[in-house]
Amino acid sequence: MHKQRTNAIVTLYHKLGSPPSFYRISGYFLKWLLLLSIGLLIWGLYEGLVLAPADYQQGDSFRIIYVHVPAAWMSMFVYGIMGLCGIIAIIWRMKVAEAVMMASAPIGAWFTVIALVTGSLWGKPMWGTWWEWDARMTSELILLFLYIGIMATYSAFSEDSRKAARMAALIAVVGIFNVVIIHFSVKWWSSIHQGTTVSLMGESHITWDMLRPLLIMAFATKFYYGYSMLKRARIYLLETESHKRWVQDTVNESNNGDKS
Amino acid sequence: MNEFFNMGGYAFYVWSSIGLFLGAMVIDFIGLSMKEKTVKRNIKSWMRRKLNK
Amino acid sequence: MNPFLALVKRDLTLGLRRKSQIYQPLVFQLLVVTMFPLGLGSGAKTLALIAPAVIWILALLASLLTLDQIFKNDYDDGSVESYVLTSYPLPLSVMAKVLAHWLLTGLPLVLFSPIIAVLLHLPSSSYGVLMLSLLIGTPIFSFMGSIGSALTMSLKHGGLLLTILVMPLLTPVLIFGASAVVESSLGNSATQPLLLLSGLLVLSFTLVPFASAAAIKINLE
Amino acid sequence: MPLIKATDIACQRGHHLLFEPVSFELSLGQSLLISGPNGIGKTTLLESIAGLRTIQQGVIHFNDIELSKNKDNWFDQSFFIGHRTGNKKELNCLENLRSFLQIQGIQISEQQAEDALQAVGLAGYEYQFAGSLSAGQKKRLALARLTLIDFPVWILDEPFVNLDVEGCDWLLGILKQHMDNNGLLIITAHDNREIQELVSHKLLLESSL
Repeated sequence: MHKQRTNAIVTLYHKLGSPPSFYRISGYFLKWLLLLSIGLLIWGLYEGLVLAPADYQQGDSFRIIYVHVPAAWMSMFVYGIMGLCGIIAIIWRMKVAEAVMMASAPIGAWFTVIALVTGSLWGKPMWGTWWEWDARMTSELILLFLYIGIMATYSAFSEDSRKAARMAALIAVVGIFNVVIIHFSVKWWSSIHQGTTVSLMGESHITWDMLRPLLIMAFATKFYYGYSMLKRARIYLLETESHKRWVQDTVNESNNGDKS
Repeated sequence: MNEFFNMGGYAFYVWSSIGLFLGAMVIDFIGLSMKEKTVKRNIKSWMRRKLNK
Repeated sequence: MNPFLALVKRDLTLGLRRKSQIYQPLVFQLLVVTMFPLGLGSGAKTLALIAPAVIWILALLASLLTLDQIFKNDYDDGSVESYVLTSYPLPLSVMAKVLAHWLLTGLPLVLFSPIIAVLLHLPSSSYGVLMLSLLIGTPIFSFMGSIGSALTMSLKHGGLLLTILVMPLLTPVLIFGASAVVESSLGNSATQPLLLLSGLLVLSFTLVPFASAAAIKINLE
Repeated sequence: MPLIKATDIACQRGHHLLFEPVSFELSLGQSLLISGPNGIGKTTLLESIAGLRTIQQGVIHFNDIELSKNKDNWFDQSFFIGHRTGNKKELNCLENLRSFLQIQGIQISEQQAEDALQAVGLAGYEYQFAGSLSAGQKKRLALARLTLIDFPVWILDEPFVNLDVEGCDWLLGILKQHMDNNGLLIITAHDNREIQELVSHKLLLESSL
């Protein structure tokens, strides 16, 4: 007990684990996350669309990379977060983990959709077809199904949000194992059925001028995810704890602020 | 400037990609604000119901 | 009789008395297979070409029809309590349920597959590989389905949700299973996909009962 | 030392507490009647004690060990019959009785099962499918399990529902016998007066709102 009190990490864990303090602490970050992501988004898109040189093979169409790749990265990153929170939610029954997990699902699904559609928009000029069943696109599509499954499970049990979240958590955890297996099996499959793997990036050499905007965009999407997830998790906590004292105090406070 | 919007002939593909990306963010953002308003309104209404009891 | 065998025996008795669970998936397969040549315009070559995929997808769909029943009946009549409220480990009971389900629905699919194969003009040299791949693959359907069934057992209409949840998880099974048949119909060795399929079976055998047990416990709350 | 000691336990539906937290202590030979208005969560509480649900607030000690860490021991000594009877409609009465208990690791002979059916007034129904029984008979079939087990703790959720006068008398009889044999009983029964006199402890659930 005494040891716990001295350990800063454990204290932080317990603080973040309690809905009211999570709500309070996350409130400080929201504005900054949003501003940072908008700023980086503008900067990254400006560099990517205006400053970066055109690819010598793909021309200007390669600029789709600046939204496609960050979105694809995020779709997997967010799923990883969901799996992690799912494990915490199932084992330690931490409500905040449930909130973070369910708050990640919509934005993660959005990123997956963006990755899929922009991939298709990139594929048309490059491959001459809107859709190619290559390993990456196929796994991404199945990832979308997993996102949909998690959200569908949650809404199917909507009369008991606690149970719904834990059910969805289980799907997320099972899905984590499966994403890996699915990815490798699809890779194996496309290697025997297509002979050569088609790659969007091809052999082109990525210069620093081309890479920098990509990294900026990667950070921009990460910050936007942070904003969207925290905001949604806060709403989730307000909604599910609505009969508790701290929620009523919070709502009253914001009420006084809004009434101008 | 025209050249910039033309994107070397790939205007449709590039701009719809960017548009979708930004559109999704904006939809997500607006959806969040609306959800927050509804939830807070519902909680306030519930508190009034409790007060009147 | 230990609890494992008792549960298997009970479920087999129930399945044999209900019957519908056993023959309806097979009838479904036959019906769909009839549609294929009619829709494709009877080209024997096309049929043989798509046969491995069609047989495997049919096996998948036919299994999906019965998966929600693994736990749903037990939940509805309360007999799920008989194996939850006992010191006998729940994952083992899940395994018994899965075994019974496979014996009632998976095994008939395996035994029935040559008939489907004949109708689709699959080269007769691949029948062995087809049955072997289904023999390894259909238990994975039952295992994965037990997670979906445990998750949806308290829902009135959980069938569609179960399909959405389980189908993506079963893509690797379909990939390896159908590949094995394709390879053998081309005259190649099917060892690699069959081994990968066996690997999936071992994985689901060891991990899935725990996931299903967790799902049952969450669902009873 | 009490066998079961519950401290400030409460159940949730969704994120909201159902009733004010309750505490009780029970030793062998004692019994507890849980009552309260409809929808207060009697069944939820009973299922939580039985181990079907997890207790979200407070702790139960069984034999001085926390219940959640002592589950196997608890399951080996407690027997729960809920409002869903657990009978399979495609099995006949004998098969139902035997398979349910076998799945729990309890072996009974056909003769024992027949005697049990006789005791609950289902003699002559041995080979009738449970699906064709009336609601009261189904309840009797479920309660017949009580005569075949020797678990010290019985947890019964509304066992009198659907039973006729005779059935109620029979049930009261075996509950009394169970108490006399130093058994422990936790029960809900909203429509039975006589059980009120039988039990040693009573617990009234109150709304937490």
